[in-house]
Amino acid sequence: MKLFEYRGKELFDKYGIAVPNGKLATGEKDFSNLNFPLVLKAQVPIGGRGKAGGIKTTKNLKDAKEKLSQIIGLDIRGYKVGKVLAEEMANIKKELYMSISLDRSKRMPLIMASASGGMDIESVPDDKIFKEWINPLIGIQSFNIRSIVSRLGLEKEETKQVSIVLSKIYKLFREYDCELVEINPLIINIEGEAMALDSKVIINDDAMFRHTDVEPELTELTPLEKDAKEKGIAFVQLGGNIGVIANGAGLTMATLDALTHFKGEGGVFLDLGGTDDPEKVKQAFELMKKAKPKVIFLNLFGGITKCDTVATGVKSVITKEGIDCPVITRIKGMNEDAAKEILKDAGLITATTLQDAAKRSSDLAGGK
Amino acid sequence: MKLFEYRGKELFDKYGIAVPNGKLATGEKDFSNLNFPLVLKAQVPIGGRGKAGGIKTTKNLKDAKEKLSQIIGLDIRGYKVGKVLAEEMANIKKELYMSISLDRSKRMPLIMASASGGMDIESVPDDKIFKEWINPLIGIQSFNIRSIVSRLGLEKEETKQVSIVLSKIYKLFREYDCELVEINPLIINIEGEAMALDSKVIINDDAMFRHTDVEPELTELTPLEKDAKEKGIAFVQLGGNIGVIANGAGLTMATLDALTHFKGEGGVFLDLGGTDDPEKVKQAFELMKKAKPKVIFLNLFGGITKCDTVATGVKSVITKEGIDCPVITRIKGMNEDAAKEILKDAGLITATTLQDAAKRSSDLAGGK
Amino acid sequence: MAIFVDEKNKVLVQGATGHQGVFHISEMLGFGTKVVAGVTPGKAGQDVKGVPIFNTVHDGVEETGADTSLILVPARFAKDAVFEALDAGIKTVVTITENIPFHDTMEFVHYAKYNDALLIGPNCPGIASPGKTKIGILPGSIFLEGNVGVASRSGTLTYEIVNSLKEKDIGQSTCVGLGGDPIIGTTFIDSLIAFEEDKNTRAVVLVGEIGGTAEEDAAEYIKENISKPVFAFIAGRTAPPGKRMGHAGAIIARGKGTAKSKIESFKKADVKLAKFPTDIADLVEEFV
Amino acid sequence: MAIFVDEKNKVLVQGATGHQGVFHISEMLGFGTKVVAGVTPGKAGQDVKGVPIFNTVHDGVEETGADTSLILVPARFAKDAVFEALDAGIKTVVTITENIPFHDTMEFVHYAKYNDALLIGPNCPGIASPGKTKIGILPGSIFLEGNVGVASRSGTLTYEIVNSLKEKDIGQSTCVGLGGDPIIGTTFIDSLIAFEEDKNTRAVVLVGEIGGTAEEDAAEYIKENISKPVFAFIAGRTAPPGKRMGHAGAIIARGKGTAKSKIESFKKADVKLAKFPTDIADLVEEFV
Repeated sequence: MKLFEYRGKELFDKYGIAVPNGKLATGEKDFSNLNFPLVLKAQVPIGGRGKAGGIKTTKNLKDAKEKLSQIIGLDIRGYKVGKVLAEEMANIKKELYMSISLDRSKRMPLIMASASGGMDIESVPDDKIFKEWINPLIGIQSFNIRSIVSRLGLEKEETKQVSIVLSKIYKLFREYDCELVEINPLIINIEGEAMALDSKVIINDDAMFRHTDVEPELTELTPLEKDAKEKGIAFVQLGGNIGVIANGAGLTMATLDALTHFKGEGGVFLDLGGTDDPEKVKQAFELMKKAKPKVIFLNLFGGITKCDTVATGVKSVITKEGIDCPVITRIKGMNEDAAKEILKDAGLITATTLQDAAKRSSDLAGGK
Repeated sequence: MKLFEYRGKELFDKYGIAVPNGKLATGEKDFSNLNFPLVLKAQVPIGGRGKAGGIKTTKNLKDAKEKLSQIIGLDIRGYKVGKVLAEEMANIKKELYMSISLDRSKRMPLIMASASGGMDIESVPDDKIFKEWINPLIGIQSFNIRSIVSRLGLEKEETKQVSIVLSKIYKLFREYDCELVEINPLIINIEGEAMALDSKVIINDDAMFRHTDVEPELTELTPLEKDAKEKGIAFVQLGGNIGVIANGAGLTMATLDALTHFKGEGGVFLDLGGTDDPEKVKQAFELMKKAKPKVIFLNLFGGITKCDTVATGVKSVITKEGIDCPVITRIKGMNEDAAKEILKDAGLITATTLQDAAKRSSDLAGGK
Repeated sequence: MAIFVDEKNKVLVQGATGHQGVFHISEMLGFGTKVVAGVTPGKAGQDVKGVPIFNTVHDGVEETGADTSLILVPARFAKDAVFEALDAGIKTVVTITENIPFHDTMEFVHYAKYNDALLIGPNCPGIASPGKTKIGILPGSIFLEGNVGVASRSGTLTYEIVNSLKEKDIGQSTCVGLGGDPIIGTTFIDSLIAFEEDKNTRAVVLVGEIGGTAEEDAAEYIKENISKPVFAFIAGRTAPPGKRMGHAGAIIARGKGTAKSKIESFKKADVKLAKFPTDIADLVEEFV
Repeated sequence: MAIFVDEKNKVLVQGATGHQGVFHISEMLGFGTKVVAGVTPGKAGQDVKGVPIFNTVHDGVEETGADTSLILVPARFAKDAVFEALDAGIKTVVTITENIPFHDTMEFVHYAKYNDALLIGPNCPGIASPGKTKIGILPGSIFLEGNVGVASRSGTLTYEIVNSLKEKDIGQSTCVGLGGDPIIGTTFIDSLIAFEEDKNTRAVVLVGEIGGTAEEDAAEYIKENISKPVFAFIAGRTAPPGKRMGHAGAIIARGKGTAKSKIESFKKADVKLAKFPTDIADLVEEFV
């Protein structure tokens, strides 16, 4: 779960990492107790908000009110701005970059730091990014911190400050089951204090059960995706008009891939998982219908799951609830023949192979 | 460092392990806020205080005052009672034993638990003690707790209580660098609550630098041993009358052993370590003199340390400060001949072999 | 021969008495797997399909000599279960459980290394060496004993591919379900090393998907070290960045983990790529 | 031949620029040890007796190919230093430092196991394979190349014993200072296994002392597994219970760790025991 900047900063504050004095602003009174100049920052779960007009500096209350109203409601790459963080402007002496993410290959947390803060880290040349891997069995050690911080070209007191920040963000990273904690920029202000001017914190969805203090904000999901998530169904909305239901994440992806081969475009990824529970099948079809695909492509491989059981569930949903778009089915595996009969009986189109099904779905969706 | 029972219980309290309501008592007013009946317990760093009259129960204030005065000043196996812990008497339903110590062979913490609490654990048969080892890389896990607590024959709620205590004492054991945390007995009182009626906590001396909140109480050391410890000298007082100074713990022990072969008895173990610093040599001799041995046996092997440098230090101490007992020396290793000359010159007896020196020391100490 | 597991593995099931446990113990027994013990705390003395249940893995190992554990417990208890298995001396741990917090997985992956144990999964269907053993939830009916090794990050997709191999009478030496999580124990490279050494394996099929760089790492490894032919299918060519595609590990993050990058890497390593999952069997058939 | 270390070990010294570091780098170089790097944070670019100093072990390993580290840092930094060495890929770590909290030692002993690394010490004088290398603070002058292996929990006592061997022209294959702490990396048993395998070792001398059950464990092992003659000396026959006799590990606690128990165990394993440390050489001479 991606946290808004202000939520990430609340966690920073909890761990004793300095952040600028600030608060969420929706109106005039929210600027009280803050000293101008201020920075107004749109709270959206993606980057590039500066260019999109989502960050503005302001020197007085009148100006602040005006700029706030400009930012609120702004559409930034598809996200409508609902929350704006107003913060006191920091006096920057140095800008650094620091993050902890997951190195999947090494299976360890990876610390990255750079003296080139404030820029998109992808645009910083590799030799200016310093890396340190942390073995999860022993956690972060003094030598890790020394090794990475000593390369940032800092003065002694700055080194000390940044070292403390690093040990604190590692603690946060581990204790909150984070996928990513990024501070860009981590500044040294003219008072010599290390301070996080931005925050990017992503908490591992699978670990949310032990972080009940973090209120879920599924900001990056569509309303249907949120709905699916609550039902425990893997459901992703895509750009196209063909809704794919398959069992297993890999098979569902492969089905979407097959469509493109025939110039079809997937509109929904829906992984039924290992279930043949009629209730789950029903929920899946309901979600799919709400996404309004032009064609539904149902691709099943029956391994442990029996094809005919799933088919019976599908038939029952279709006959009871009706369906207003063609459903192409491709069934393989245990009891496939019985399943095909049941689906044919329910009025669905049964294809012979994956390619055949993908072609027919694509053709139908393309209006051919 | 061995903590007094009441100090261990302060730590238990800090970690949320229930202990009886109590306080240190030296006079009448110390019984206020406590409900009779009370148990008065002499605070000494050894076991067997019950048999020695160091534990008494009391039902009223008058009786308590009287019994307190009986306990204070009592001599329990060489330790004069200075502190008495007065505690409210618990209503015991079950008595358990639980400890975490160090398994040197497995190099892991070892949890031991038994349903036979309140007894000396050495007298409990092996098949009634349950053991569980904790890998220090991952610390205590639920399965460890489940495995050991489920064998204690407890009811469901008791199991839960004891499980929590175990996870807490492990935390204490690790965070306070303990050699031992023992609760005997750990009781279930009639209210169904798990409670520590006794505490035995030993903190690793080498880790005291990170536990500055624990005030040192070197209760098990003699005054001279305390003095030596502050000076960083390995010094142990023994029963005999020959003071041994050697370099290296193993060599010092071996020297003491050699004495017994000739019916001599070691009175002091003093390990000079790897030093040839004249100041350290001086301190060592001063300590040794205070222990008033009948004979001093100086046994040196010069490896990295040069024998003549140490000998020069010894000579300087002896000539400046004087010495009022015979000093037998046995010198071996680098520059031994020069060293022997220097020591002979200082009026010390130089023996040829370890056996010769041990025999001469023993003979002299025995009055022969 | 086979890799990682064979008829000698003595399997203990953690989470044995639940619905899934009972069903799969039965399925595995039917496949010929030596299932010797089950563990569910508090249920010692019971049995599942004749397999004795113990309170702890330690007890199960002591009584039955189990050397392999199949983890079927819920996600929040999985770390404890894997730790318990490893501490009890289990040397092969197959973790089926999905949705385990990856920080937990990181810890037990490294703890498995400390114990010199083989860890397969998590979030995987298990492993099968046809004709010898099946440890996990893979359908027994799709397999055929033979000479093709399969390692896959996906479940049903693997069944589909293995089934299509079988339909062409191409048998398998071992099929390893590596798991769909970002952090897994046994990787493509581990499997490739074992398949390269295994005399009975003549070709290897890798089933990859978006997310991470496991396929890229494997491609690099293949270039230098693998002499046997390798075939691959990559799922997720049309997946958008930033979306978790069913599997926790199937996500294109910060420009990394695209199917394009994986396909190109494999091409450079002379790995033959299939367009459709069902094509793999055709490619392998040509070779065989 | 020798055990654990020989002329091929490339040694890096952690804590290289302190008094002890400079002295022992010089001593080791004099003995013929390949000292290739030193580490002291903030002192990269300096050198000690011609040995280049680096800020981190990682840098030192990368630049010099060091595979062995000698730890001379103060006790409170020792855990960090050992972790750093292991993470940098060092495979042999010799820890001289005394007074390390044993909880720290427990962690790095197990972390060394995770890294398949050999850990000698802590609180030990190091290890020497005469004629080949010396890694530690043992005096170089006492050794003679030969066929007796020595493993010892004590420092000076070992020098005394090795010296008396030399005086009788009995050389040593390797002398391992195991360390006087309650928790140590390499044990008597580890040393015995290696000496048994080493073709150049004809007899083994063990120098034990009170505390723990390392000698008892070794005796059990010897009975079943060691064919070469073993000689032993145990220090502390007259030590009282409950007192730490210089070494943190030399303490009789709760009735365990008495010299009597160790001596009896060794006797049962047909290990020849010396009364005085200087007697060992006589016993070995009889055998040779």
